[in-house]
Amino acid sequence: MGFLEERFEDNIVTAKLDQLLSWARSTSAWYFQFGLACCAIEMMATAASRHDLERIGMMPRSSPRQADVMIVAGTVTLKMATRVKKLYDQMADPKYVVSMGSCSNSGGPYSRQGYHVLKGVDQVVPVDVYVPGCPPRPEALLEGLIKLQEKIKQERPLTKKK
Amino acid sequence: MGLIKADEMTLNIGPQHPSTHGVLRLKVKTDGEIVSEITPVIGYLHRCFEKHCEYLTYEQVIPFTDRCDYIAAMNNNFGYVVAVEKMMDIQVPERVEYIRIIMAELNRIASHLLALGTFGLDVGAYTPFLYMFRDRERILDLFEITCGARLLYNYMWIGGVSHDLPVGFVEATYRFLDEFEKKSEEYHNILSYNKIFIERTADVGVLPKDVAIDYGVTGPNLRGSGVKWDLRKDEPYSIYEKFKFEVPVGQGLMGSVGDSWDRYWVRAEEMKESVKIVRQALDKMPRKGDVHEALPKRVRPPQGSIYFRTESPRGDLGYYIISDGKDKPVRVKMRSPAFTALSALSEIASGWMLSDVLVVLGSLDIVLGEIDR
Amino acid sequence: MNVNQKVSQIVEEKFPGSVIIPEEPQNDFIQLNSEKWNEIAKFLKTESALKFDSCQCITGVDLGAETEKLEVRYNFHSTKHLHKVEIRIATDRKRPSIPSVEQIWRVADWFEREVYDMYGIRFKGHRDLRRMLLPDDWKGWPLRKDYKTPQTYNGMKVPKVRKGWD
Amino acid sequence: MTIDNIIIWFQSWLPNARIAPLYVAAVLIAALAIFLVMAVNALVAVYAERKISAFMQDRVGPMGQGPGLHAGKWGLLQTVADTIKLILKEDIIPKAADKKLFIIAPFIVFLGAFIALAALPWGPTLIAADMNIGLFYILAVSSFGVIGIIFAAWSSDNKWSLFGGMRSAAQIISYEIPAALSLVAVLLLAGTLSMQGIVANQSGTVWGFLPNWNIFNNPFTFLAFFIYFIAGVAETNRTPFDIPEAESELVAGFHTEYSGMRWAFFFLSEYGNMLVVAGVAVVAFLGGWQSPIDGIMQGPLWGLIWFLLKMTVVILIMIWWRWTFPRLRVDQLMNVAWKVLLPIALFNLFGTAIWTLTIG
Repeated sequence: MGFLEERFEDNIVTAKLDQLLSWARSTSAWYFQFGLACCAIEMMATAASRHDLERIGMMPRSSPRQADVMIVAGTVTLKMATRVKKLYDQMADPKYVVSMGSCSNSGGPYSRQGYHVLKGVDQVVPVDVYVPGCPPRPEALLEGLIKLQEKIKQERPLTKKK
Repeated sequence: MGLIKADEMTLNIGPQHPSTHGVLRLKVKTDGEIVSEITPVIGYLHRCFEKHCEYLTYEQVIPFTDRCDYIAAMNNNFGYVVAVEKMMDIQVPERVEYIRIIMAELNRIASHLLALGTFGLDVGAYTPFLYMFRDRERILDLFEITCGARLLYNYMWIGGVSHDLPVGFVEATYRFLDEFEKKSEEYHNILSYNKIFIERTADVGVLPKDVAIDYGVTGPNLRGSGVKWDLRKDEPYSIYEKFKFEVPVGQGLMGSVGDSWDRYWVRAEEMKESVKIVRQALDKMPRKGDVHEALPKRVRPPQGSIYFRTESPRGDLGYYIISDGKDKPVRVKMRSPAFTALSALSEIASGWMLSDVLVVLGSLDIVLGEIDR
Repeated sequence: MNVNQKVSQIVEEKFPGSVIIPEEPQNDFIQLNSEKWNEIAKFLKTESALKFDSCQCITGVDLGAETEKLEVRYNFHSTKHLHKVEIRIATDRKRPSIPSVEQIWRVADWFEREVYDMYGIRFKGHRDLRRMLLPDDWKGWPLRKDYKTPQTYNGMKVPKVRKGWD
Repeated sequence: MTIDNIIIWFQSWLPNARIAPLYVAAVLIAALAIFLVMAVNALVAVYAERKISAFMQDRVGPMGQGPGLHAGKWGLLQTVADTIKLILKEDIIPKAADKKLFIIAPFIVFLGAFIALAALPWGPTLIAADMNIGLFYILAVSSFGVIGIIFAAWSSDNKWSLFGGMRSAAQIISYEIPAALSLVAVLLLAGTLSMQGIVANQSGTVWGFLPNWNIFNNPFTFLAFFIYFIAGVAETNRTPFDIPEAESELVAGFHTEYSGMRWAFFFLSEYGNMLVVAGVAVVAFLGGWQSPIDGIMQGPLWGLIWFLLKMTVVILIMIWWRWTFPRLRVDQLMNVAWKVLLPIALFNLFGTAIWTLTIG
């Protein structure tokens, strides 16, 4: 947590500051390049020229320390699951997770016999937004990310939690 | 170099790293910048493809082949359905054959575009990557109007294809090919003949002919080493014998034969050849015909086994299928070209600098979905 | 006479008793005894009439629990003579073991590791026989027909958690 | 407007005050101004870089789109949002890190760019400190940053960072030499180390029609400009010389472990360094605040405008390079510095000396 968060009583000043802060956070949600499988290609396509994630202020970072959003794009296997957790822990607060695609939502097509597939990344990290699809189209990912931005925008980071 | 021996440092590249093309881990021993030993650790994307196949009917396996090599899904479908058709002795209509070849070659272009783009990214050039993605999107559009999917198509069925070509597909493809030919010159200007790019890739990671064969390296990587071996020419499947095209091989234009630049170059040239094939196929394709004509009522190949390989954008893609006469295969094994290519990495990239290891890795064009399955 | 018949003849001449099922018109493979496999492999690669310099694929097969056999199938190809052959070697299910050809074809290194990973077949003479795709602490051989999916792995649930989706 | 001017101005208001507090106040004012310049530069340059790179790549760049979000028209407020977010982001200090070094490293890097800006002449009278050794001072302090980079790399206790730090040290020290040598050629012409003196020396015309900027003065300084520029880009760690942070090799290089505000300082100083390199290039070779056409559009305000314009052009070229070129390898980088740039720079120096003795 940052040094100012959840320290203040609810009043008009913090309400305004909260708005400013959540605006900034939602506008500049930098994402962590974390492509695992098929969905990674669609994530790259979303960031590339036609769809362009930078339109909504999202910039790729390859170090987890500097990222705000982790897009888990692809199948999380058991061998990988501990690394996903580790990378999530390495990210700085506030951090958000978008689970992209059926595989990371629930195991997807590999849920029946997948002895080595984690059935849902939410078993290891908390997920904010699930984007369904196998793989989700870039439009679907954009929709999911905008939903995440809406969620961030409703937060009141400075005010004390009741 | 090498006179002073310092302590070696073990460095883990990956599983999460910008240029491991997925979730590969390379355990490297470095002496300063020089890498003395590379141990690839794979399996971070092992999704139990072969186990699933034992529980699925033959048709249900097709979507799973898509997900193995997700960059060239059409080619993976192609190899599998042709193998099953061989087992069942199905003759598919001519129009279907043409449609399949058009799709496979378009997907080869798309796959090579992605391979070259990410290779550029490994060398540090960001812009060519986006240019190539831009053009790849246009191929995906063609696939999308045909079967509705952008990346994983499930398009080729045993005995046919899922949808006939939509109205306007042929014209749109012609238009794309015309524009693409101009674009490929642009890539050469921005990347292929860039002095820094040549400095970085020429003479780096040379893969000699005999080593390549010993390691089972196939496809553009083998051709980059100067071996003229292309299954489309040498063991033609489907109707590839009807088309005229060249098989580009590495000539060592910028360095020695079999270096990273040659592998890059072979891919760039292969895209042109694929354009030729698509053009011929569009010209000769029968305009009418039912693509579902030869779909079998039941897919129950006779008892026995088959090993059948096709030329995917990454090389010889083999399927070993064992049938016991029932509707589910006993065993489906995929012999993936990227698997063998990656096994050669430690041989050709040891002794180079850290930056070069990633360049060599990029030039091998691996897809982890296919390696780990 | 096709390639397989030629191969089985040559091999039978050189190593008597090693060919179990020779080439028959209805088959397209040669079943070999595992004993001298390493020498035969070397022979296949170097013999001038054969020259199988490219190992295409090594497939492990479980023929079912009732047969008590695991099988390894090799597909070879010659870039000199452009012919190919499939060789099958069966091994005991309880203590599966087959000589390694890793030092003959380098590509066999990873293929054999993968077969070991999936079926638990030990390749004698392999210099680096470790798990390949699965984690090192994984238990069991997943592609055997009698494999049971574990309930948990390192505290993570393996079977499907959500019901009612299919 | 130098610090001295500010002190004199203060003294006119407070004739009886002691000099020391006035001096401190004046320095603080100047420092604040420079900090503002740096911050604004970073805001604008980051935005420009993102937009320009987007346009080069058939994209649109930040547009401030989103759920009822307004990062301004065309995403003009994008970098503002980034800054606010970074300030209030969690500040992670890894457990294994060398805490003291880890904390001060970003500030040292920042300081390198920051104090170098003090000697840049923004206009005929606008300079924080017009030292008689201005150029020498800038050369000296701008290599200060490398110490911070090595601190950051070492203290992070991360192998990628260490690689980045070692590369950065080798690179910056190597490129200092050709850069300095090509600037010495300018000193031969100007005969002074003072920044204002160098600029003042470039008034008038040469060859009849060209402005008498050092770049046009003679063929040797023309070459020297390119050597300086290449070496300068290398000192700012930007593509094609971005090997210390090479994203596809070293994840994020020396700042892999930094997050939030500390990381923002690295970012700030990268753009500050660009400003310094561009500023020195403009002062030493492109006539500083001199108007391109002799005799018109001169004066303090015009001087500032010309200086900023020239600097913008140089920075744009840097951005253009970054999004066009692949990256060099570390040994090739050294080869370029020691085997190509250094001999040419030495020869150049010799040539300039002869030129000034005979023709000039």
